[in-house]
Amino acid sequence: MMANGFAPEGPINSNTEPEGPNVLYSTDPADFRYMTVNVPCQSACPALTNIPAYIRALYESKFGLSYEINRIVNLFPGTLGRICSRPCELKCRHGESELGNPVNICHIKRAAADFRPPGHTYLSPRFAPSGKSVCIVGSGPAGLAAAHDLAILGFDVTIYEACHEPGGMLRYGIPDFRLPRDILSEEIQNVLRLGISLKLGVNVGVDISLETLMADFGAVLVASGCYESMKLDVPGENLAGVYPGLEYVMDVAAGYKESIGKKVLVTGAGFTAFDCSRLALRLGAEDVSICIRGFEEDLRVTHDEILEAKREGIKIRSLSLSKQILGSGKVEGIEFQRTRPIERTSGGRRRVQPIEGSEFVVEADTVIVAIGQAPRPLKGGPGEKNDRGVLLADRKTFQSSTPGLYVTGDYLTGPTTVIEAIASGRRAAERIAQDLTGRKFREWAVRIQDFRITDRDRSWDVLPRIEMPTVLPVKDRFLNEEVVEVESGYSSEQAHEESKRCYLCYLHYEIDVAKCIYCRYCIDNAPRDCIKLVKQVLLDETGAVKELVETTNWLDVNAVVIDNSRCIRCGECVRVCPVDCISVSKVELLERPLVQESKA
Amino acid sequence: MSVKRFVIIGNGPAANHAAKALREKSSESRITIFSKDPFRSYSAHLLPDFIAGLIKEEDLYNRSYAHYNEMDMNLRLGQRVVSVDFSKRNVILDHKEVVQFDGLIVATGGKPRIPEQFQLFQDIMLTLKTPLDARMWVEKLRNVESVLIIGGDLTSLSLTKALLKLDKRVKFILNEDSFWPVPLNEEIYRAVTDRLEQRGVEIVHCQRIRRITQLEENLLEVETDREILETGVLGAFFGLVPDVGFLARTGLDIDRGILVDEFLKTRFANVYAAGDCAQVYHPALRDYWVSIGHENATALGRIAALNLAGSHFEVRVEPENILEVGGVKVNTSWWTEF
Amino acid sequence: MKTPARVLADQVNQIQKSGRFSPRSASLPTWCPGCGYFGIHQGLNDCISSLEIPLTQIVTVSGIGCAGRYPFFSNTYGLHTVHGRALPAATGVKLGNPNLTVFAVGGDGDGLAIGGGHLPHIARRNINVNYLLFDNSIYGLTKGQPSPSSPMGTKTKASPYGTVDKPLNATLMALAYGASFVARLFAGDPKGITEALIEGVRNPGFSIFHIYTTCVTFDKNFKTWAHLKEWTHALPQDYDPTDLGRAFNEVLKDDFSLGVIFKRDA
Amino acid sequence: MPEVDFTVEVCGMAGDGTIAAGGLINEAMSHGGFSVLGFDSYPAEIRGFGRCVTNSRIGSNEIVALGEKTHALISLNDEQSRSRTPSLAEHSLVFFDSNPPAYVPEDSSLLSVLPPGAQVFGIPFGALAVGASGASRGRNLTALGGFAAVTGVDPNLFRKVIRDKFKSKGDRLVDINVKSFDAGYEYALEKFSDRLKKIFSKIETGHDPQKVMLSGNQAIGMAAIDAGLKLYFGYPITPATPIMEYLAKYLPEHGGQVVQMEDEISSIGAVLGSFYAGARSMTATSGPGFALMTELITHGVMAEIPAVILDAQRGGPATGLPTKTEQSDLHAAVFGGPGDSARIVIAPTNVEECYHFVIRSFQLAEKYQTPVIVLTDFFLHNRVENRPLIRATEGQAASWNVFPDEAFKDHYQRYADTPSGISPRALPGMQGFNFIATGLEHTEKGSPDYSPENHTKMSEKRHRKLRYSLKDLEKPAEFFASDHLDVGVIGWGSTFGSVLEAVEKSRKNGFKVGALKVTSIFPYHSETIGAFMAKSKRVLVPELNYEGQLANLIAHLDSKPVERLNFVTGTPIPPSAIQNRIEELLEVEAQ
Repeated sequence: MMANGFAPEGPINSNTEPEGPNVLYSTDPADFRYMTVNVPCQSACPALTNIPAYIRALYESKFGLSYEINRIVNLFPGTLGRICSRPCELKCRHGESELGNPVNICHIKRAAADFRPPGHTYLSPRFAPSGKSVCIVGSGPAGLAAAHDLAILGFDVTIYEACHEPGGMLRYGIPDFRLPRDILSEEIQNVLRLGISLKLGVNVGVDISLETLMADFGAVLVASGCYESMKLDVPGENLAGVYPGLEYVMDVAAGYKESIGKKVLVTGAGFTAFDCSRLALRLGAEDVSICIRGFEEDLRVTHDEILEAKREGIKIRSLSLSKQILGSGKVEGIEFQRTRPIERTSGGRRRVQPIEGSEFVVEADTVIVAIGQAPRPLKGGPGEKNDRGVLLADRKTFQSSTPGLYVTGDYLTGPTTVIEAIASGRRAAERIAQDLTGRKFREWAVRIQDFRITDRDRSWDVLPRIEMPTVLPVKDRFLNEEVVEVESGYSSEQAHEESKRCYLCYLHYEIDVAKCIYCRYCIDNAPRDCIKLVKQVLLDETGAVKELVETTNWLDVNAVVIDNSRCIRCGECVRVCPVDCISVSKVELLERPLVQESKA
Repeated sequence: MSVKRFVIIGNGPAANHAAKALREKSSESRITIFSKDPFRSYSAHLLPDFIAGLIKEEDLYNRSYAHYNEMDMNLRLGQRVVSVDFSKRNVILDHKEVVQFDGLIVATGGKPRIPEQFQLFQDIMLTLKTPLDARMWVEKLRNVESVLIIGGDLTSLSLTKALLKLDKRVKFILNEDSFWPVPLNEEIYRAVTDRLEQRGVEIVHCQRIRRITQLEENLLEVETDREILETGVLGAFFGLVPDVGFLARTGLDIDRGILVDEFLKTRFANVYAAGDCAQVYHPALRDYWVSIGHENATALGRIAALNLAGSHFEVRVEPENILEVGGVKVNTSWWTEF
Repeated sequence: MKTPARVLADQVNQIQKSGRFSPRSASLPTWCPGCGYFGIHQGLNDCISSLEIPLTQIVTVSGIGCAGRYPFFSNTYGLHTVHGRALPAATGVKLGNPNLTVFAVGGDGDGLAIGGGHLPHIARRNINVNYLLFDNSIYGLTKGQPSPSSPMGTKTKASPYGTVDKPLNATLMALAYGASFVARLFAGDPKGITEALIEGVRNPGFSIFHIYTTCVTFDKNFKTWAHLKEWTHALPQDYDPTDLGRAFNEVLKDDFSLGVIFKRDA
Repeated sequence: MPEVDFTVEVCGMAGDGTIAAGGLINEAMSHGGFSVLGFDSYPAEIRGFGRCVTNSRIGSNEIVALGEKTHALISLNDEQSRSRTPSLAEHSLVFFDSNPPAYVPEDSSLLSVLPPGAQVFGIPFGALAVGASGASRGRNLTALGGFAAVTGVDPNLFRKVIRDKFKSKGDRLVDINVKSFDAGYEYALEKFSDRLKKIFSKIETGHDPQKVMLSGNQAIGMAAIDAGLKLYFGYPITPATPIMEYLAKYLPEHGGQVVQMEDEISSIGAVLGSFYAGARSMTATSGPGFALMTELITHGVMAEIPAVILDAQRGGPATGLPTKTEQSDLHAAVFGGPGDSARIVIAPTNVEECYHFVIRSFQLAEKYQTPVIVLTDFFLHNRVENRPLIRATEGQAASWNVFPDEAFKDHYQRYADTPSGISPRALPGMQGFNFIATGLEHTEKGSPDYSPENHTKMSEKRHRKLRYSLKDLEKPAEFFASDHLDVGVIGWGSTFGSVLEAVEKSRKNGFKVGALKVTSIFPYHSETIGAFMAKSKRVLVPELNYEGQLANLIAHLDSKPVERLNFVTGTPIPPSAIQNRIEELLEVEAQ
């Protein structure tokens, strides 16, 4: 079982420090709440990647460790370091108001992958074989993530994949100029090496029935993603020259499409629309526009993506709602209607309303409809389905109405991001393992450890964010000989510089109010209003700090308290405290293995 | 009643007329005007005259500091607003000052547009929007003889007039952004090129520009899909875009400009936008329009202010007033000025 | 989290309820952030709170200097006199109304230099005044000149080649002057200050509290927080504070042992 | 060549490095060849709770008074700097930290109170300093960098003075401070490339090697050393402490010694003792300390022991305004203390005179055997000027001791009544001239004697001696002399610079105005002053006190009433205030 070179048992935590008496694991809801508020990047990550830890590892030039800390939860650091939607960066404390710009968390991840030494130091512990088997339908991010976890939890895993290569949307839905295939293949291989068997070219429901699988395996997990392109539902959608977005990208990826018209209109506001547009340019289109109902601000892609697309010459036509696709036989253009924004939905999505009598026409010879995807219906088989024939399941337990049949990933939730799919896959795996064995294998806990002051230098706080270098001038991206990855990656020096910017929010600073003499030396030396004169500390229902009630009235000052949600972990307060009443601890949210209780 | 605090962002014609109207309507209120530029309100249409040496820089400015003191307005020049918090009702300045408001008028006007594909070269291209830009042109023109203009908009045409007066050699690369905001069509293209050529301007025909390289301080090399050109200075004239980047993700509706209703009101109570940064839907155009020009701006500024002060004036603009250059006929009317 | 938020919230609540800070005035002390005087302030406040002396029955008397500001930060009766003259004024207050608890405070400049002549006499008379001598070995308010307790060689702008005078040892002086209660303390140990004060206030005669403290602004070399923390330590376990001879010996051999050095048997 | 008359202020909280920054501006501009007059004010409070302001007026022509309008304000603390905006000139340049550690409400922002024409230069002082040196402490230097770039000061001037200032603290500190400066310089040069003012770069100035940049404090210290001072006794007090600090550093090199005493009482006592023994010594203090000394000063009057006391006046009474300037100790200096105890009081009007008057004070004290009080003030001490300073030779500073003739040996009368009132004074160690100095009224021999005749006689003798000293005291100097004046302005001390500028401007406006500078306060030249008053239709005495202390002293010299202009603002009198008053008086006269 250990033949493939994995360490038999490794520490699950990401620390280089040994476990010792000063280490504590907590499952107190207040501590989880603390992590959510105070380590905002980690809690913004659907997979809960321990971001400060991997950035710190990279700072220490431990590229391999940095990579593995990522890999524990997000499995494909080299891939996600390129194409992740980066919800963490939106929450990075360095991006708060006066502090500058977020740390380039994503690209540091890529640097860890780029510069790690060959070989693997596998950090997750493996569990003894359970003798049970699971079948997974689909080898996309959710399926692979579930397979990975089930394998290390001791299950025999078999994946059925309809395509000829594994990876699902990663391989077929993302163009190679954003994600080189060799990197993807290597990272998929690292998952499969756990002893997972992969059956390619098998279309479940067509080549083999779900019932058969249900009979052969202890459990079946459907993770077949969203491959059904959504339709505009307007006249003319069947004209020649009108393509569904996802199919277009997949066809190009598979090498079926080699040319396109000159004037291309793409409708849609997500990554697929952008991928289609940029692919169109690479296939020879001269004039490409992305048409959206709302504004640029509502686009569901990263800022970099918009910038690069515009650099390549793509235009964005806002406030334009497609009414019909025009043409006789072949597409000739789209008739749009102007829209007007109305109140946002409660979920924050912009809503628009067409304006009466505002129709206008834009000419085109190609139209790509990239407005989203949906799961494909399953033909026959067990389990409750919706009216389209899509298998239904509980979003929390992943269970369908048929015992032993589970659903995860985008198939369950509708289109999301890669990182969400991975998280979903892992959670489903945990659930299946629990259902099959009746035991819990791992639990999330807050690991608390006394810590020394860090070596962060104050001057690091004002380092500018290093943006991802891209291939410029733009024309160099269109050299025909080979695919050019547009983002060229950090140098190791750049990555190291950028890693200095992380505040290391996993450090917790605290004043012992019983020892404090209220001299305010810490406040005097604080870099911002992170230490407060406090009248009262209000708690939320979990018992975590909800609010520090500040006061300027000296008579009301009951305590001097460090607001960890404002703290940038510069360490100045610890250095100056006259009575040594400030302590530092390292707090990390991570999964730890649960040892099975022996019945003595 | 407590004193109202009005904040106006911008110091162009719309902003200044808004301020004036606000003061007329409420003598007690506190009016603060923020301008990111360090200079006073100026007449943009005179910039080419200044470059041509016909007027002095001082003549560009159309309001004295004393004026603001008399009107009891707090004019804050060179202070950039970087964000607005509409829930807390304050504006946040670049230097991290936070200023509360009861009413807000955004009148930031436009800024020169540089299409993304040219942004790499923007440091070596000159634009013309402010007196500072004009000073740079004056400085540059002392040492160069030839000027290449890419794009071509109304400003570039009046600049060309000034350049010809200064005996400079002028080349034009016209593209579809020429005559912004008018879409280019064959007819206009021909009329314009004929006229330009008559005046001794050389028209360069090409599809796209591949590369721009600075060879020496006053020598640039421009590679098009057809040829390689040399020029002393390069002007980029792709029209203006509303200067509203700082309002991104504040909750305002921003497309090209700030979307407002026919009363110039934004989504938020007591927040208005006026002038070149506002975008209003016009039924006859089947499109939103962004106002341009001094006349429009002053009128819009005034309407926004009066509405903020409690009135209910609707913006009524005839299509031909918006696009004065909309048809060939109108087009030649301004063209004859050249 | 070292301290769960619940514990922190409780602690803060308890502080609020305890009235621990009632001896504070409403004015935020003007001492530099980080000043040792905050530790002394904390110690004295805790003493007043725990002895439950009515605040109106307390007079705090001072001279000039950073410590001279003390009465302004104390919610007691206060008397801010001129430079060096705190002890005579305190004598007057105590003799005028023997029911009052009198605290005199002053720095090493005020108490050992300009007012140094007063110390022997108040000790000799054994007036029931509690004198807190804030000894940071520097003139803070005049921005950093050497004080009578600066060690030889102290370099300041006023002594660029180092001082050549021997420093005064206030504890030893107090013993020599016959003070009936002598304690040596450290501003970084507010608890120790409180304990000694409680004992000293109960002493029916003159009590002197010689408190080592810092000037974070003007002393970067000698009585810094780091040094004082390293140097100071408790008196030997078998120490007997009623033995004057032993007290002299202890003070002569060790400059940094802290606690009640001497108290005269009743 | 265009003329420059440019005033720059640096304002911050104590601890921001405000004073250091102002000092560097003065030094740099002085090296650039400009005439500089600078003035700092800082709080008496402990670090961290008060406003510090330095004001530097920089000119291509000689500067005699502080500037009234500020052309550039460098704000190291915006909340404090708000108070500086009323004095901003039109189009003033304002430098401020554009990236403070926290958000700032409008009510405490500097920019919200600037006049509309102010030109703002936002520079992230702190962040640049942190970037350059890892600490935000260098933000004052970053600010200077920005100032230099925008106003066109050669950065090498600043780099030089920064190196000079920090070189004693080691290369590392020099390096990080120059780096902080450069960070600000380069940032501003790039960021404000289109708004650079080149105010100073257009001016060609030659550095006059005789010009030295001196504060009043330094001039006094230098004078004391050049006078061969043996002992300095002192006690820290604002604003006189820097004299002690200066001498503590430099006096030992010249064989002298500084002794920091336990108080002013002991200080003046020691001064008297060492003069008694024949060594030149002095003390410097300010109002409160001076008051403590008065008893011993009168002891010096009575015992006829020389002493040099420098009284750096600050706002009073009592502790008063420790860091504010005032001219309100004149009465105390002349009359303070028990008994008829008049003594010599002289008052310099600028830094150069500080030097010369201190040297002269030793000679007067020695010759007339009485304490000599040099009356200066906070403004004079803390201001810096760069002027040619010709140091006194040994001969010029020589002792004026009047020793007894050998003929009197063995029957020496220490307090012999002579026509001048000067009794030759012996020194301990001189054989055959033993005497006892006492503060009790005494006979010519020195024996206590309280008889009415003796007290009358000796009182008269001591005052005769003082009258006689007038011949060695500088006469009032008339400026723009003329036989007839519409307004004659009499000024003294640090105020005289403002008087001179005001009179000059008034004359440019076509008015017939003159100025009289009085430096000998007591005894004073009543004839010269009286004549000036007589020929002036109106007499104006501007003073920084409430009571009009000089006016009170001289008002009786002419029959017409003396007009007074009194300020107790704690700040120097603006020339325009004097000019306005002059022109008001002229209007009244014209009606």
